[in-house]
Amino acid sequence: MTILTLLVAVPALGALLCALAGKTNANTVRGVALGATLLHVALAIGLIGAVAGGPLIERHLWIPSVGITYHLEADGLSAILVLLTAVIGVVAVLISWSEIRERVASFHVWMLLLLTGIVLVFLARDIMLFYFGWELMLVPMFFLIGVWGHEDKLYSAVKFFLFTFAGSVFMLIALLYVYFQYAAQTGTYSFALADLMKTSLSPTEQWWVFLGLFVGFAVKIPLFPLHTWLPDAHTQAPTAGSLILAGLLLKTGVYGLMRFAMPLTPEGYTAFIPLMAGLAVFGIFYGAWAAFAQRDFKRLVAYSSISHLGFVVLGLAVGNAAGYKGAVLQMVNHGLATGGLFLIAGLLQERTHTRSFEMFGGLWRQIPTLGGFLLFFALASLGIPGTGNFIGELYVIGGAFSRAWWLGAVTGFGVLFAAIYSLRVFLATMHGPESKTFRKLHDTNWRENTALGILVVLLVVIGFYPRTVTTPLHFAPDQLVPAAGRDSRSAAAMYGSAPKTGMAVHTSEGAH
Amino acid sequence: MLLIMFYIAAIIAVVSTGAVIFSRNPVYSVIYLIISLFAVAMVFYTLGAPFLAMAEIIIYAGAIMVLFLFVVMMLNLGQNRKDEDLQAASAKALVLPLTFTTILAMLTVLALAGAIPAPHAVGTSSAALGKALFDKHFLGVKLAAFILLVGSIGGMHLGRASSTPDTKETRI
Amino acid sequence: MFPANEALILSAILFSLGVIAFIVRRNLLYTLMSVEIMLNAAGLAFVAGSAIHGQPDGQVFFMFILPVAAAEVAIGLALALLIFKRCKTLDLWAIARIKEE
Amino acid sequence: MTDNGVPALWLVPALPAAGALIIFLFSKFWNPRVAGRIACSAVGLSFLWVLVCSYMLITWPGEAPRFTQKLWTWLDAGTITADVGFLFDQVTLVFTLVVTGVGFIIHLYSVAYMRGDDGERRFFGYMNLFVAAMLVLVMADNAFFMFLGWEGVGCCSFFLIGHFYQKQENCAAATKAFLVTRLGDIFLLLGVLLCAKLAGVSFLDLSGFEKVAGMDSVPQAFGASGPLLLTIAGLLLLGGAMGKSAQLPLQTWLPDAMAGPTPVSALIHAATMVTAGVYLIARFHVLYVMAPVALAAVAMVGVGTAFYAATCALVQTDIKRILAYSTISQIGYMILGLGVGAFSLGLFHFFTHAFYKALLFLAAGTVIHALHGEQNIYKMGGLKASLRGTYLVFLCGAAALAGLPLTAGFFSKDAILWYSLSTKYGNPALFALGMVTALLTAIYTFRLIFVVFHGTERSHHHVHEPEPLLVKPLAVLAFFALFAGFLNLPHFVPVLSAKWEHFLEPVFGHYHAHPAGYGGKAGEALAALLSTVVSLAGLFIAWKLYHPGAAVVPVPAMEIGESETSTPAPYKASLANWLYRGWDFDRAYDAAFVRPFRRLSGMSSWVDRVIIDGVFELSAAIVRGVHSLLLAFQNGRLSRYALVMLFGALAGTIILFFGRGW
Repeated sequence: MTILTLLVAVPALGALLCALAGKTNANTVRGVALGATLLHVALAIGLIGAVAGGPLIERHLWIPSVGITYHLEADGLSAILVLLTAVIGVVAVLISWSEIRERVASFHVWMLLLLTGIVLVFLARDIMLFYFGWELMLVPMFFLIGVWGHEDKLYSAVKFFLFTFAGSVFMLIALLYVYFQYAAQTGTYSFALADLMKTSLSPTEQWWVFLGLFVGFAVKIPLFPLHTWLPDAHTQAPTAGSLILAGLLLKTGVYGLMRFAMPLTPEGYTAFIPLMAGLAVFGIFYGAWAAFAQRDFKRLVAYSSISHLGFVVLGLAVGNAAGYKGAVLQMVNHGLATGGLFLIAGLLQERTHTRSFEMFGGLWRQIPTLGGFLLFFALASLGIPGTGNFIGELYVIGGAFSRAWWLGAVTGFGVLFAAIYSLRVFLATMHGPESKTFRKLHDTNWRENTALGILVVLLVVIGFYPRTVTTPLHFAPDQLVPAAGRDSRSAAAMYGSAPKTGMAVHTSEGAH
Repeated sequence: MLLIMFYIAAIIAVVSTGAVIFSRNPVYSVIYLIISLFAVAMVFYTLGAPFLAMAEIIIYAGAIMVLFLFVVMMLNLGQNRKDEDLQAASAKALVLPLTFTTILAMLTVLALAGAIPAPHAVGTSSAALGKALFDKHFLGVKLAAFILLVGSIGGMHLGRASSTPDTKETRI
Repeated sequence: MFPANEALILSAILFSLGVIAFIVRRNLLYTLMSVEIMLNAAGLAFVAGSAIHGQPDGQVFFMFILPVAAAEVAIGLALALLIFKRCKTLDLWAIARIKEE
Repeated sequence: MTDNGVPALWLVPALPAAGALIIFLFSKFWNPRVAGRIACSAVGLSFLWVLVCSYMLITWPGEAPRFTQKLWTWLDAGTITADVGFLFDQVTLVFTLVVTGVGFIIHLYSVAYMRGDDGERRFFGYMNLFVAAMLVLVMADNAFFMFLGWEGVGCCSFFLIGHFYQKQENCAAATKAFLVTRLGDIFLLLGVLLCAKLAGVSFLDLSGFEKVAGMDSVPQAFGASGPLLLTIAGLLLLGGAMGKSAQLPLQTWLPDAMAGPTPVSALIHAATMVTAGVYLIARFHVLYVMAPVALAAVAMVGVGTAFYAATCALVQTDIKRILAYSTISQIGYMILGLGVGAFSLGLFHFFTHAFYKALLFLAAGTVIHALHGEQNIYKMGGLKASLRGTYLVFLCGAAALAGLPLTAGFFSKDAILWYSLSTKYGNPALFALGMVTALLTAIYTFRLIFVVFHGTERSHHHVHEPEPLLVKPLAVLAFFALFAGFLNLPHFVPVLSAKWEHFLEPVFGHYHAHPAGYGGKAGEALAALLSTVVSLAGLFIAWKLYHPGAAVVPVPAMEIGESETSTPAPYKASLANWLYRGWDFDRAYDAAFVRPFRRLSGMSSWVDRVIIDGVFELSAAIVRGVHSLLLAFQNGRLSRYALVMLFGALAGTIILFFGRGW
């Protein structure tokens, strides 16, 4: 009963307790949920400490006949993301204290189940367990959006479900293909990631398997053509829902790419680098452009997260240590910064019952603290130094720059567009003449301040000391991206730049 | 000589069955059907099955068609009814089924063309039929009897419904 | 010497006419009548078969067809009567609509 | 004090940062005046600590003393390695002295100026944050940490310009300032990344650039030759400097930034932030010396901007916009100084300019405060009598700005002009354009004096003598505006000449572009004489055109009083209007970038809604279509079922019939 199973069990038990506490009044349910998430944070911090000594593994046989093992493992990357999950979990419970009025118990049950699914995804090293967690995430999110959402919640919930589910079908096919290839080559049936990485696949096979996995994860990230579900899901989701959706669900897609797609099919990964980089960069620009034109607060923030995730994927596509660390950093920062923006959107909606910019304007005098927080998060999302986003973007641009100078230059300009829409969020709501439409808005109370305060402190800490996130990672680059390193010639040749010595990441972490 | 009789009967059968389809008055169509059955009975005869010819006339034409006629008369669907369901089918509606059936018929004929051996000289007498019926196919006869029983019970049950008032529950 | 081949062709023709009747006419009675025609055509084919092979089995089979046809008509007409009583018409298209209310 | 006797450098930026934090978190529990006191004391303490550090630096034994201090490693990803480290050498000494010294004076001034404003706490919080960010910028020991200060400063300027956020155009000005500087920041970021790959970005040791200059091809990723890469890096850094220091292509934001309160304009848009570009180029002087093409570009940008801004300043009607264009022009001079290799002199001009420009802005602030917010110079007049103190102080500043002999402005500008002629990077064209700009500078400065202070009383407000706190600090600045010049007397002066250059020798020493031509002391004296003649001529011309009785030149389009700053064409002559609108850069940028971007973003959200969603809606539509197709077979009519069955039978027989052939 190591810490890993505890991490998965605590939210699940929390969900159970919330269901049981359903009969009593709402506050006890919220209390139970808060307790569960706080315990979860404590465990996650313990995990970070434990992982420093080396990856923790917990492995039991689950369905031996088919080779499915209950195999949880945590290395640097998983530990950080689990911590992010826990933190966002606490903030989500805090923020939905006053927003969710009806069916409070089932809301918290679904939310905690969602957290269980996410933690399972981040810790699983067995393909089927991973897929189980992957599907487990979908259902609660569907209900969170469908039941507690805003105007046309059904449309968005169904759209979200279908998009992701269709994607996961491709992913399943690819995974099963590798599974059967492994069985054909070695005679034993196993779903463990470590074993499946040993299957030797021809480059064309790898290309197809990576395509399947890539489609499954690209829908989730979301990458450019498959992203239209995100704005709808975000605008209609309740605050806690869109906080978890933005903060965590998008990361599971990227994590999937890192943990399963790249190691399983290295040649596939290197073959896909140009496409991934192209889509990512275009996503950055496209997300920014579309964000600027939005009239709905949450829709704008949703498009902005497409732009941010573009940076993350670019960091992966670049394949060197800088890009890789930038991707992980950007994942954590995006979770915090965009999460913060969604919190504020939720708070504004709670007070003004609207999200459209036409109605907002000149609110700063009435709600100064909320305005201050919004200013901080808007600046964080455009990557002001002093917040983590700047470091993430700097690493990704640096990584892209050292890979191919024109790529770095193009990505650099993406940052300018980020500034345009982020400022618009702040100006359209807070600045401008005194708002006639809203008179007596009450400012944030202590609970909302703590929720937003946690995010602000974390962002600044990462901004000034990014090694808190990157040090535990020192395991990850060597294990995760040896494949890209091992085959650096084709990758570099693909890129048209002179092959670099530092390209092979696995030599030493600091080489590049 | 048999052949000539066959052709006459065949032509009568086809023409009368055609008439059944295109006649406006249901009574006429029933009568045409009876004629067609008679023609088929003639064909049976030419095929060396005299007993069946008689059976056809007695049972098929006699009993079943009379029942038909009885029902048609009872519902007085006579010529004064101008409901659209009694009009002969429009030409357009005929096209599709006609083409399908002609192709189907031609195909079956073509398929069978080569495969059928020449017919045997001797037909089967009624005695041979009776013997085959009651020793080799005795089970069949019992089943046929059983079907008739079911038929009559069904008919009686449905018929009875008319005595009770036509409330929702009793509707079929 | 029996015109069996021609009989088979005849039964094919009769059967086709039966099918056309079934599809074309909109009255329930005609549908029943077309079933009769088809059954009769099938019977003819059986008899032609027995003529070809010289065994009585074909004819025996026709004997079985007769009761089946009889039972079928009995129940068919009973149902037709009930439908007529309820829907006041035997037009299949109308019945389909009435049935839906 | 740290162990090896180096003073705790981190304290300098930490004090104002702590002040800002305290103000943001706790000031709403106290009355607004307390915020002002906290801010002033924080900057004051920081100033004192800078004095201590400077004293220790100057009296430090050893040949080229500099203090360095590393707190923790900040970035560590391959080539992007940087730590939170502070550097305190002669250049930093100059900048920190100015930032904290002038900053302290401006904080004192703004305690009085902002009293009663509803956003007072917020104002002082951001002012302290700005000073902290500027100190980080100038004291960082590597380019990445400097970039943190660089963007922090840009972001504080956004807060402070948008201080009066109720009015929409202030927010627009703040956003414009932020976006244009951010565009510059991107060039800077790319330049720093390029330098990081070439030779590392720590300011402690810039020799790497010499090695790179020697290499004919740089192995890393680029495959281009060393000098070409250095030139590109130089140009990128120049792009960054242009953005922050409002040089030619990216200067449109500074005149609009006057929407902020006057102390903000004084501190940020005169003394400190806008000179960040000068600091950047000074820090990377080794790179520029190794890339002469980039250096020439710097010089051209500098002199071009100086001339452009001087022409625009001639026709402005708003007192603060005149000073804003004058600031752009003076920074153009500093960049020109750097561009011709006279790095220390560029900094000297920054040093003197900080004093007299801050003085002019604060004095203008006092005038505006006295006239209850009136900023149009044609609505002022004859204030010489009623605002005597302000007039005297304003005169000192104007004299320095115009470069009248023996004032600080004269020595620093004259030195730059002389070097632009005599160094191996300079050429007569630069010198000539510089002289013309000096003339224009003198003209618009004294135009301001005569229109505002001399002539008949035009403003209908009752003008009362401002409170002491609005005038006393100005006296200190006036003193420096007049006498700061003696720090660097020209070479032909026998006694204590060129003190400033010797002081900065350790930093720029071996790269200082010794004036090749070095026409000797005589040439320098001649140039000094020429620039005195030019400044006096400017004074005379200004007197001729704008003396109290003269008609208003250029002729205003509408009645003189009404031309609000917002009307785009206050004059009759189209040339005057064109100059007034800053050579129409705004309209060009609006047409070239802003409008296409709006259309582009509208289009992209349309693409998203219609095309991509359309594709997925299409798949849904297909499913619905197939459904309705199949529905046709279930319409309840018996004959339809029969037909289908017949068709099935037919298909079956056909397959069987022809199947045999397969």
